[in-house]
Amino acid sequence: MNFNIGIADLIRVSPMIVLFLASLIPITIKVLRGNREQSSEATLFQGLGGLAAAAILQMTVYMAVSDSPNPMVFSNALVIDGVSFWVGIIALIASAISLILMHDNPATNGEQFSELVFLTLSSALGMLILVAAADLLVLFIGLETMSLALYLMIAMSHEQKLSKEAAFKYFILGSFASALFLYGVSFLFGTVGSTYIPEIIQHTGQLISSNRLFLIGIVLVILGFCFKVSIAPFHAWTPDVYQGAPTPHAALMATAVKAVSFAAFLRIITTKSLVGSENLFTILQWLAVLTMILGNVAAIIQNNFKRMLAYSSIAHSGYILVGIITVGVSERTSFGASGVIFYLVGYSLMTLGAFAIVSLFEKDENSKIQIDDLAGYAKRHPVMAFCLTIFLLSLAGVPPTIGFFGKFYLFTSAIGEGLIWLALWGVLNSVISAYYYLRPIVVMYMKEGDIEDAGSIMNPTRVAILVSAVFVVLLGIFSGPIYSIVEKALS
Amino acid sequence: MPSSDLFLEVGLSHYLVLSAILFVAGMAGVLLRRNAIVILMSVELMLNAVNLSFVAFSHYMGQMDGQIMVFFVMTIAAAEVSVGLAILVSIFKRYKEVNIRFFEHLKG
Amino acid sequence: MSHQTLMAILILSPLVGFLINGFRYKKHSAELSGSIATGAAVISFIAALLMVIDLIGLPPEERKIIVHFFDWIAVDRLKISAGFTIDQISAIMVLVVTGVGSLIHLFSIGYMHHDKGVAKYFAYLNLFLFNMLLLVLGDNLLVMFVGWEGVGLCSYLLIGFWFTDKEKAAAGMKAFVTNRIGDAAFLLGMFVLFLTFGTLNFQEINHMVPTTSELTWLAPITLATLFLFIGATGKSAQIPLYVWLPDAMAGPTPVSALIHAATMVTAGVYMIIRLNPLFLAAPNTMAIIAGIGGLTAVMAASIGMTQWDIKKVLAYSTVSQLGYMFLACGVGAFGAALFHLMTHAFFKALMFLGSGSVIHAMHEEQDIRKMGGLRKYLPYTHLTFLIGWLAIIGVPPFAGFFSKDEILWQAFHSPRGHWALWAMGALGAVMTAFYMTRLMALTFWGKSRVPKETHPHESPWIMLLPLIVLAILSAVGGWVGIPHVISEILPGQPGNLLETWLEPVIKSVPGVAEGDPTQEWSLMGVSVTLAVISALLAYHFYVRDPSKPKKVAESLGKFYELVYNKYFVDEAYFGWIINPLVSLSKGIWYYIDVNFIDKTTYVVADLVRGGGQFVRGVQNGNIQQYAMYIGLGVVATMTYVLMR
Amino acid sequence: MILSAITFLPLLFALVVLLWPNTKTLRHLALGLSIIEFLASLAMLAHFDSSTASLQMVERFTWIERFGISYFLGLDGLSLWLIMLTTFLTPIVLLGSWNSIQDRVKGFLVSVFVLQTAMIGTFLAMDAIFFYLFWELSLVPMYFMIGIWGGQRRIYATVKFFIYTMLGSVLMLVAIIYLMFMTQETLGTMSASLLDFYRLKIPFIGGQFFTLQTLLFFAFALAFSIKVPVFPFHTWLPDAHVEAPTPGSVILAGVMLKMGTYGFLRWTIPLFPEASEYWAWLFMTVGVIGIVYGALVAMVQPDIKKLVAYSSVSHMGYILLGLFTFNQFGMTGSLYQMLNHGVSTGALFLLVGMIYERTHSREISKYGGLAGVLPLFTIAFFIITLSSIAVPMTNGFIGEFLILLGSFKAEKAFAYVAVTGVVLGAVYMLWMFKRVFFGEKGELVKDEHHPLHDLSCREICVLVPMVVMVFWMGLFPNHFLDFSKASLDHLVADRSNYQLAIMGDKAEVKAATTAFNKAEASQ
Repeated sequence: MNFNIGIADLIRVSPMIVLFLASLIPITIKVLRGNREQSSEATLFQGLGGLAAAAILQMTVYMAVSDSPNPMVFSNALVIDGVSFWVGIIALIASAISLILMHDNPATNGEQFSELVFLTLSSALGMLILVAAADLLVLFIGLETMSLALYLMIAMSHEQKLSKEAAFKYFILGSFASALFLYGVSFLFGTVGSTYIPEIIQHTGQLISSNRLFLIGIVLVILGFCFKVSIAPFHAWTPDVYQGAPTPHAALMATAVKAVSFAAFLRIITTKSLVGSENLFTILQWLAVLTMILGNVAAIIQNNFKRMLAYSSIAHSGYILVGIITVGVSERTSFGASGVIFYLVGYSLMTLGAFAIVSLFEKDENSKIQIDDLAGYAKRHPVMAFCLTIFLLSLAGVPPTIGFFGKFYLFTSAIGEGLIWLALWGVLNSVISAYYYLRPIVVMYMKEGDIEDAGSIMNPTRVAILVSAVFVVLLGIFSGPIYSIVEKALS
Repeated sequence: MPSSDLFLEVGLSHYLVLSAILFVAGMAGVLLRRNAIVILMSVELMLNAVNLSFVAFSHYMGQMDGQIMVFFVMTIAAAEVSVGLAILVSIFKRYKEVNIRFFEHLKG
Repeated sequence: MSHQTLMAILILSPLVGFLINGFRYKKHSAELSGSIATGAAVISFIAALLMVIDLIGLPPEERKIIVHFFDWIAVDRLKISAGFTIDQISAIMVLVVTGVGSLIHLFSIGYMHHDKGVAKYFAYLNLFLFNMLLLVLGDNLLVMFVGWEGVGLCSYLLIGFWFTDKEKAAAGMKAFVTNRIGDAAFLLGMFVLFLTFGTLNFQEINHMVPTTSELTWLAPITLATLFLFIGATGKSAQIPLYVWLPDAMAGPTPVSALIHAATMVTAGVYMIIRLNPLFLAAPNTMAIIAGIGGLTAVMAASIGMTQWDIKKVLAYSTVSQLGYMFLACGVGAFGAALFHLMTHAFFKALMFLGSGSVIHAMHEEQDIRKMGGLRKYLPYTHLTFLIGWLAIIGVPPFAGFFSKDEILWQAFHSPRGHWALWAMGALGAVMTAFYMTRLMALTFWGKSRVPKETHPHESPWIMLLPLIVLAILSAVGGWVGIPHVISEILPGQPGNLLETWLEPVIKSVPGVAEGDPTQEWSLMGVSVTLAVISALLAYHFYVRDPSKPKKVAESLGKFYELVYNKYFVDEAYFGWIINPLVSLSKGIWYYIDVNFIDKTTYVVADLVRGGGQFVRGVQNGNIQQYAMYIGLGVVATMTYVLMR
Repeated sequence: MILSAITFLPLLFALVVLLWPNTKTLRHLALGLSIIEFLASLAMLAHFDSSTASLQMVERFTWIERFGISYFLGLDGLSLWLIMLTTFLTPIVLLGSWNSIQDRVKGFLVSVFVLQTAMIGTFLAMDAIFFYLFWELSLVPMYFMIGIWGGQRRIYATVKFFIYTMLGSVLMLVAIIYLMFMTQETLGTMSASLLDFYRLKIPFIGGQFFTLQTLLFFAFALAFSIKVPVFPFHTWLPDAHVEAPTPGSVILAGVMLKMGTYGFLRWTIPLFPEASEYWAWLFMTVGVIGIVYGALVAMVQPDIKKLVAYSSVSHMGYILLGLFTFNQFGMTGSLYQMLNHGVSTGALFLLVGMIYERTHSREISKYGGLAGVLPLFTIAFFIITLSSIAVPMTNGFIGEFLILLGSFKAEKAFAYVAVTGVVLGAVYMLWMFKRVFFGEKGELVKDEHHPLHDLSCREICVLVPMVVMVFWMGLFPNHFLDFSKASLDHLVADRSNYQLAIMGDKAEVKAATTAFNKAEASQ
């Protein structure tokens, strides 16, 4: 192997480097100031600046590299392609919005905000590595970087009880799943002789039907991802952690973490790899169906808004898994994959919006937002209520929002590959989901109450919510070109 | 291969079986023990089982990659443990308790 | 004036009257409202008269004025125009409708003088006239149907005119709904006809009717005519749909005279006459029509003998007389049916108006047990009523004699007739004579049973004038259709004018033979004699020996009860049809809608909720449990995948 | 341009209303805007060429190229009057709700306008996904209308409405996507255009349920059946109607239910000719059941509004029956009945709303003798009642007559049962009329502290157009049907291989006319 680390490689990973350096800024300043927090606005700007710089660099690098014959970095450790770019951007935007929420949320803004920014940016760094990883080991490193930062972020909340428990649960189960994942990696390594993903995929077609060890390995790896994206029955941590974690973190987990995990998932499942094992293909379908149903039926009876969103995010994982399966059986990878990516874009936007609204309500670190608490919100804050309505309708898949088009692309590709029954399950589940997505709307608009949200008139969270809402609708209506761009990027 | 070889000659499968036993033991620890610290240790055991399997594969394939991976895994495991312990300490400060049955407030 | 204009005036004049009075619905002036309405009716009558005069000027075979206004419906082959025809049949009808109608309008001015809703009343009356004209003049079945439903509607409005009385409103609704049953059948009849002939135009249908008769029951023409006849039973109050007519007496009396005696109720008969070639082609239907007609004539007459309400008696009499007309239609004597329709319009309108005059005089009292001896208080009313009485019981040479005799003769003589039909007719005639005499006796003759506080007074001239005109018509109206046997012995008689007039448009029953004059004379003699005897008997009962009826009734026992209670038909309808239907509806609402369909959806919802509860139970907060799910998931997946 | 304008003007109006600063003049503004929309639709009517069955005033732009989805609006005789109905009813609804909606007026007006866009778009969209977009979008404003301004059990009703309708439509979405892939197979490129869907030959085997065409047919039919609503999917309707505020009921009954029947007419029947023909008995049966069932249940309702709602079930049963006769009479009658129902039931709901505003009760038993107190109201109610029970010279008669004639021609048995609806319709309406308007004054009517006032000028303005339409449509149906004749002729004659051409598009016109001529010749 030729370990030539050139300047070109460094340029290609410049977003990560910048992100890393930026993550150090606030905490360094804090140290230099004698362990005194600078103003939280300044910290926020530093963090956002880092994310923005990373995003700009990401874009630049992608523009420059996308046409080059060799998009690899660090001798096949990382790859710069459509998935890494798009999902990376999603992750950065989601991180940025979460950062804004953290700034406005009483559970996160305070003593240790600089550390929080550091962790958030580190987590984002992990995400960038994760989506760009072309090697299972690198992938694992990215995964752990992201996760470890998250564990700490959750544990750092000013809320003392539930967040600790959530962090602990997340940590134990996450490590447990990591071990499973890694065990799978070791088998793959043992059978293929490498952890380089393209090589593994190259062997998949042949090994999956002949070598049991390989099969065990690939199943463990896939299930490891299933844990990260909360596919039932590996979902059990999700509701507890989302509920216990401070809302901005929950938002980050539900969107960025999920998006990058799915992106990494996509890397494993590519062209026709699943066809070799009919049973794996079948059981994944059942897992998808189970996830959708479980997420939706459980969401119906929730009263805690965040927990409801957590279950809904499980259900959405089920929908996305349909897309992943489609990719696995499809000859046209880009068709299904772009559906998945597009869905991730849409899903992240609307979920961020919904969590942002929840965050807006939290008056202090111990706030628990029940759905019924929203009564009368539409009268007090018609604009915000309307934004939440848009997010929820989008989550339910009502046109012309991005949620509808996301589902449309996802299910279209599934139907195109003959997975009609999965599509049917998907659409039927979205009907069930409509029921609980309507509930907050009902409460806001149709019940009397005098709730007041905690935010000031024009705080950054509100701006983020408004922007997300506008994009949820606009990206829905003009989804065609974006989908085409994504698809072009992936092919 | 005659069955006596199974005992006489130590091969890849022996290591793999051992690693599997370790892994399952770690899993059992996670599933069954009540003490949070023991659970943490069980997770570490699982990771070590993985390491063993990496090393074994590496050895029998005559490749160094696996050995390097183990370094990575160990590093990450160390980081994980530190994070885990940090969380546990903060939890202990709050609850004065490390029995995991105590942490069931989030449910439903 | 062109026929188009005349026709427009003829038809629209009442509509204009309706609109004018409709917009001044709050006004109380009977004179003004009544003048507008009567004026509208009279204008119609004049226009009709002008047109009929033109019609007479045409050669007999071409006597037809067709006016086409606009295309109403044009879908595929269905081309319905708003077209109107005056021919020999509708000419008679339109004169009766507008003529008698005008008189009744006039009468109403006096009768409704004190009513607060007088403008509304006249508006309805005009609206009725408009619809009746559509019915009569329409040149196709659908336009006729417009009028057909329209008169039903006006009947509904007028029966329920005093709507604050629940009973009256209910009577109106009963009338409409019963009519609707007939109308539904009428619709089906139209469908069959349209699918058979591809048109609904009377002329075209009558031209296209095959000359051979249909013998099977489900053949299209038989089916169509049967449906149309069911429609007719609704409108013309025949068994089994007659029940609304007696209740319809809840309306103001002039309304009963106009709608429920002279015009609307005869619409069924008119429709059959209009389509006579069609009905002739369906002998089975004809037999049913004759049978139902005869039966109704007898049954209604029998009920009429027992009633105490002056209007109810007249109502049953109307039902019975309509039965005669259907009997005539059924035996193929369409001309006789039309003849009787016309004379009946005269004398029954007269009697109703007369009864109105009585009721007016008695301050809204309708029970004949509380009358008697009114002759001296109401001389003119008595006189005119007397003429009506003579006409209806068939005393020559009053109008009823000729028409009824014609029907009875045809029932016996026609190839489609039967002696049993004649017997029914004759029996009906006997009973008619009885109950009419009874009515006369109890109301006008004998001793006064009028309560002291009531002071009967003769009605004003505006009410008497119509009575007198109608009395004259009842007396001489029958002379246009004097049977051959009589006209032969009368010198200088032009013969049966009506028959000649109708000849081109009425098809005769195939195989009709020349009647035997001796037979005809003897039958005539029998029926008249019987009627006179019956009338004398009634006179004896109710004037000479007032205690007798009670004894007779008692001796009849249960049978009298049965007849007095109108054979319990209303009760049967309520008990066997309406109440079960309401219960059924409540049942399906409760059991199917609320408890089955909705419950099913609830079950699904509960299932989903149950699933949610289950997941909630599984999500018990224990980390090890969660790790277990992961482990189990891994093991299960692995097993399944490795199994292949 | 004109179709886009018709479709999206209301959306623009919604924005205007939203940004309008003065709350006092809000209603006037909205009324004016809705009248502008109506005038615009009149201009559309004036431009309409009634001599052709082709799509007119077509606007077509690529929207999502990848899937062949386009922004595709087109007008023909089938949709023309439904759009006119929508634009006609909206000002009336706004005027009718002048006093009844006091709370959150702005939101209400915005809902109305958004809903109008959604409804018009549903009738005009000729692209499946575009159509679906409007179809689903229409749920949202109606959901809010019922949920915010509704009665006691409004939340239950509105959620039921939303979920039921959505359940139906998602299966349609799957079917649409499937059809899109079929176009890819047969035409080479993927397309969601309805015109391309028409070109598909979808395999059909009679007697089997699990054949492609049958399944697709039912996927579409279910969506439309729930919307119509067809027995046994009708139970959302009474709840939605009873709880909805008057304007909501009017729009729901007047236009939204028509979206279902229009769907049958535009999508189900021409797209799946064999399956429609094969399963016609089923839909005629449920149509007939709807007629009788709706009437019977309406008869025993204690609540006026619920009665009217069930009467809708009955009337919609007629429309369904007519659609599946596949002959000129039935289909023309159905199309006409859609308009009739919009006018008469819409007016009934308005009237019920007016009396509700006065007494705050809809219980029939508490009324009685209204005719003596509110003569004008009684007259209006009576005229609309006549229209509802299809008395000749009113609009209802034309539709009902044609439908019954058509069904008699197609299958006599159904006509025999359906004709009982003529009687039952009179029974339930008149019985209600009797109990409410006749008899002694009921407890609500004789309350001396709150004397009831007869119709105000505003209410008269609301009702007069409806009454005029009742008679206009009853006396001169050709004024309306002439516009739709060509389209209906085309649909009936050429149903087994239905193609729709775009006016002015030469190649397509030629293809369609040859097909049409062939059908003419064979007939």
